[in-house]
Amino acid sequence: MKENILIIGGGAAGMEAATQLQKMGLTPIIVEKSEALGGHIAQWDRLFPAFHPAKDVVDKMLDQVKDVKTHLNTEVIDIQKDNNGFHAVLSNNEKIDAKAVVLATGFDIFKAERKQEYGYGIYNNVMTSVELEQFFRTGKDERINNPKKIGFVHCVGARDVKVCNTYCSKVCCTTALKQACEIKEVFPDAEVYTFYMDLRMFGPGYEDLYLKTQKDFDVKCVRGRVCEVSEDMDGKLVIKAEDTLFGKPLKMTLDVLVLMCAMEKNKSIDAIQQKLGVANNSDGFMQNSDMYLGMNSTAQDGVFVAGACTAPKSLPDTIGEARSVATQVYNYINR
Amino acid sequence: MIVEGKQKIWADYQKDIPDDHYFYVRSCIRQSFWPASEVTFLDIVRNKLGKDFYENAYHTTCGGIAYHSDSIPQETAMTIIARQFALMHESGYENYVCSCITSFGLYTETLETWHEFPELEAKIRQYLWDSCKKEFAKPKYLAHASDMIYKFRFDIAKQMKFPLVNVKTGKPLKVVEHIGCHYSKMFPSKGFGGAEYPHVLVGMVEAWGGEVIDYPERRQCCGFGFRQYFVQANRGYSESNTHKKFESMEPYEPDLIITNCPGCPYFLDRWQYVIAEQTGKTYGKNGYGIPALTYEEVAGLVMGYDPWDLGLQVHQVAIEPLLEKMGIHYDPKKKYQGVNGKDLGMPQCPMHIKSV
Amino acid sequence: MNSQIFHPFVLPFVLGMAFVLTYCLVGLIRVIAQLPKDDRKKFWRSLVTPKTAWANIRDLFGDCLFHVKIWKRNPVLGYMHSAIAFGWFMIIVIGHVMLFTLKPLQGIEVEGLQGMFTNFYYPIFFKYFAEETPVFAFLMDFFLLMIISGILIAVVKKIHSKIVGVKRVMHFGFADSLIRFALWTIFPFRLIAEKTNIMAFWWLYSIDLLIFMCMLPFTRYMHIPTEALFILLRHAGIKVTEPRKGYALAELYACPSCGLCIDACPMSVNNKMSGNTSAYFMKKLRNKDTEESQRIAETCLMCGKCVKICPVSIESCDIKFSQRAATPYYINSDHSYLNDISTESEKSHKTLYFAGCMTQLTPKIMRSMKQIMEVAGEEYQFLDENGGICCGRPMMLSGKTAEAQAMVAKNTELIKQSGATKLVLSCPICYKVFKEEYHLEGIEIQHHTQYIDELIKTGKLKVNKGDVNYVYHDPCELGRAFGVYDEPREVLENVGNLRKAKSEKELSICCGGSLGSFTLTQQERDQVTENSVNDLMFNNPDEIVTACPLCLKTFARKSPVKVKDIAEIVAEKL
Amino acid sequence: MDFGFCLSPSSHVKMDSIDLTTFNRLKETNPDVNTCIACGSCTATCTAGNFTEMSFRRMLLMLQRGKEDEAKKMIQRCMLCGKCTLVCPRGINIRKILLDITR
Repeated sequence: MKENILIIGGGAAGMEAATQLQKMGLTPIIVEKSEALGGHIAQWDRLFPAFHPAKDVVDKMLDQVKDVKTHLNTEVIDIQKDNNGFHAVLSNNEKIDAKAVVLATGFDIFKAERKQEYGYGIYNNVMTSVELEQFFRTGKDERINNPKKIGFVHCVGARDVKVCNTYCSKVCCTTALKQACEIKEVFPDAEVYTFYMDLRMFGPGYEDLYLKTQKDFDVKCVRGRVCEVSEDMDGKLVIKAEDTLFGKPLKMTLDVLVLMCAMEKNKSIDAIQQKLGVANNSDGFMQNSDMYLGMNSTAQDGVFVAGACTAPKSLPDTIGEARSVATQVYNYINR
Repeated sequence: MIVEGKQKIWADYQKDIPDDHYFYVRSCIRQSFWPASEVTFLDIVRNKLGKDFYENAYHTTCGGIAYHSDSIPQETAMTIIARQFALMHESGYENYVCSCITSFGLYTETLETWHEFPELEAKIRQYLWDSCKKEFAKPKYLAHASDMIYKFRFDIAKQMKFPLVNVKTGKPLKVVEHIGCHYSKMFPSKGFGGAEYPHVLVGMVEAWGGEVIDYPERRQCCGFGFRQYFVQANRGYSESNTHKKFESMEPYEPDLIITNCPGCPYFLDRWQYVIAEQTGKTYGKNGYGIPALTYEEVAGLVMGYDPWDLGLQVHQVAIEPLLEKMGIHYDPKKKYQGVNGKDLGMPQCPMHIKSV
Repeated sequence: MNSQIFHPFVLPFVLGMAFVLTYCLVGLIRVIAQLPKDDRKKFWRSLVTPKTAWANIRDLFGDCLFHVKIWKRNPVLGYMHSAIAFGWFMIIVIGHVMLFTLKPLQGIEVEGLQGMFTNFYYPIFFKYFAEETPVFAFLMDFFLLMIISGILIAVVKKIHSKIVGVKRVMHFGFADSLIRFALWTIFPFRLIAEKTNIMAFWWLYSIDLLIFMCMLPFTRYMHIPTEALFILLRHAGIKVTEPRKGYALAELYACPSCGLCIDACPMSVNNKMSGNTSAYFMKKLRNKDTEESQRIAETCLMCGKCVKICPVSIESCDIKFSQRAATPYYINSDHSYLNDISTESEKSHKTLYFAGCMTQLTPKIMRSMKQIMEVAGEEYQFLDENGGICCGRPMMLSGKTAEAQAMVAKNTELIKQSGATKLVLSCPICYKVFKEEYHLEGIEIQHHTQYIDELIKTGKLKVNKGDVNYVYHDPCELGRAFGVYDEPREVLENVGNLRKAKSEKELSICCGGSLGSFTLTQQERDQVTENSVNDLMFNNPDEIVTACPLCLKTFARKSPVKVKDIAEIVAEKL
Repeated sequence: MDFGFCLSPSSHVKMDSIDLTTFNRLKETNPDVNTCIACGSCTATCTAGNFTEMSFRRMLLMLQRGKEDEAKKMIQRCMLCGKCTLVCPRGINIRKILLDITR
């Protein structure tokens, strides 16, 4: 039993699924469009809630998939299904026959420019959470030079009909608090504000992180969404928000504003997804067959989904799904 | 400030406007506050740019003011608008250009509403027929007069006599651009440059050699806001809005303010006088205010029209310092002369803000 | 026998004695001068009033010499103290008796000043100057040995306090160790001197006395003279006004720093917190360490146990109150809004029930009380069923008695206009303040424990006895404050079996939730609670019963068994 | 000149210019002031709040928004009964803080 399983996407979900499938004696083949495995998580510095270095996790995962057949810088350009399974054509002109397909295509980061009022790409000192994470990794970002006041805006591109994303992106709250603490670690004298609508500390140890953020790091959490950003004469940012708990609008000057950008469905897979006949749900993510019992299966026999391609997910969620999709595939092959 | 960022947005918010043959409707506020502006506009587009702008003698208000101060229902306003469209249709035009921002907003709102609720459009057709036996056709293109100047800004630049440059220093004039809220804040896609970083006025200023300043309260409303102004007790609220804007732009030392809504220049001009009377504070240099002009007036100035023909003397804030900066020659004696040199007499001078 | 009347070695003693006498005299005048005018009058009057005068004499002997209170609590320590104190006292007395009986016989008569001078030291060094008769000699040696036996115990206590049943002792500085050493050696030296008559020992004996008396004012041994004054002031019925003035000052110096309160204090669950106990508070305040004494004053749970067990009956809580009152808060309370509350109420009833703020957080107590009163067929009015006004005690606990008056006044008004003749309270905190600070003439104030007990005794309430084993926790403000120990226990006997806690009644341990403390953190409070719960669980009861909503909430956090209010228990058994 | 109307002050809290000395001092002695999650339990149970607008969580905010006088005015209503401290889910020692604010 050496059936091929085509895994599209070499991020956390793809790698973990491949690892498990290989252990089950199947032959996973990863097709990754970028030049390296690891996905978004490989770009991350530390993980919430315990500030665990992301590299540790990624390296372990990479090590597990070192013998898995992998196509980098490659995309699936065509895929057909017949009685013998799936026949995919890759951008490197290779052809792959597989018994099942796992879509682990993950997510895209919301384009912050779309929230024009925040002035991303227009005001120098507005940056995204992803760029801040880069700063933590490299220690370099011309926007950050010993800031005295830093603000975080939650739900940028999430819970917002104006950008047609009504869903909660799940991980941004915790990420914001994690990054707020990290900023305080780098600049202890800086004042750090987070502007939140609700703080959704959904996981184990997350609420503790919240408490730590308030008590040990003296981060000021303001309930209220930043509504407009402008630049003053010295290029500092002037922001307006309402402190909804106090019932009054606020105005303050910041040195840096960090936008907690939401997860959006990775659209680069849409064409293939259509060929496979996998629909999207109302949030624009992939539609799995059942929210509870069929979270890894789709309307299409033999096509499976795992990770953030179906909804915003944290790393533990994703790994959990990757493992469960492996079981699903295994059972499908041996049905 | 990253200019490329703005340019990207400006590129995203463009609308195509036909090159000629427009049906022009006036603005209640503009023709009563700045009568010269519309005259100048028509003179520029017709005689300087040789475009066909048709005015129908029977056109009326759009009903916007009544509508926004809740004295008529939306259907009434829509019927009035339908009649305007009918006039355009009868006159054989399909490009509708209005001089008023309130109207522009209301026309846009109406067309969008009809688009979403065709049954309402049908209802209005019926109303129009019942009331004045007319039938209308929706305009193919709807534009605001400032869109026209924006579209022809480079042609105007070609005929420019006095660019927006300080002749003494040779530096570009610092200009505050202020769009009317109803230009694009309701329907960003309907205005050049959208709502956050509107380009319609920026385009003119830059084409004519000026430099636009971006100050924190640029989004703030001029303070008109209908209800806030019409009820005397609420005027303090209107004034406070304006005050907030001036406090925010003051440090940038702007030379003038350009606007595309007829109401904004009025409030940005008159409230400077009131603030000065109440607090003694003026925002221009040595006791003067900051001139708040309509885009037609600015266009007229750069094209070399006589300031007094442009009606700049009806501004509360003295215009002379700006004229001197731009090197425009003017005859102080003519400032208060009416047609055929009739002396209208010089108005009383305010306490705190210089008017000459 | 040296037939001379003077030897230089008496000089150290004479100097020391002169010094300590002057010091005490000045101190005495200072304290009395600092007393408020009325208190001073009271004081003088008490000295001549037979009743107080007798009490004075009784306690001066009982407490200062025989240390009855310590005997009661710990015979070994009791013996230690009384051996030294009484023994010493007797030696001095006998010394003087001999001075006036034997000296003339031996024809050593000195007249005038010189005579007074000689009489001043003669009894102290009698044996050096004159011959004792066998009887006296025996008595002297007897008491001397008595003292030395006491000192031996002291030495043992110092080396290993557990042997004499003391867990924690205070830690003292060099001065105290030095004077202690002097005290310990005085009498052995004297004994040796008397028996061997070696000059060096007479010198050592005298010098020891000098050291002891010169250091006395600056060490805890000052409590020996001060206690006498304190007893007189206490019997005069004087109360503390300022933390370091007058009566309080006398109390400060009367505190022997024996450290008995350290073991008693509910906070002594660990060494860090045992620094919050009264002994240290008194010491810090004595040494004018305002910051620290303020800290302790605000940390104290005000459970009053230290006062109850204090062998000198020092009211340290009162001093802590005055210390709290002395701190500058600027709340400037404004409770004028209370005036707007209407005092309209439906027809008046005999019984008025006031649940209190804390009880508002434990609705089951209110429910049970209503049930009980209805079953008992009582006509009652529920004063604060829809929320009431705070009784004022918590505010007073912050030392702000004046600020609490608005609440006291409004509650008084509400209660009086209700026309009730009995006020029943569920919260001991309220009970204490209603009893002490309110003027509710003609209205009987009862805590619900007493009320229920009465209902049962008068047969108005029939309860059936179950076989649950209860242990009862005495709330500080009900037990220690008012001695309400028996009523709750009798009630519980009626409904189930009563098990004993390890420490009960006036020794019961605060639950840790007390509003008395302002600064204890939740973690620290939890430690107190755990300790108190363990003490209650001593005889493995099925349920812990208390009579205070605050104790109830506090224990509920930590108790391994159900915690209930006595009212609940009774309601269950109706 | 009287126009029959006048400038009204901005309702914005100007975070750049507010004075936080009291709150910062408070924070040193009571780090848990930061941990309030504005659940409002304190306000809901407040004995004084039954008759007045007394609200501890709001008072903490006032201090953080430079409205110290309003905050101190509000404390005057407090009876120090301690119910707030008993109900606070974050275990904030509210009674101590109330006293410390005015110390």
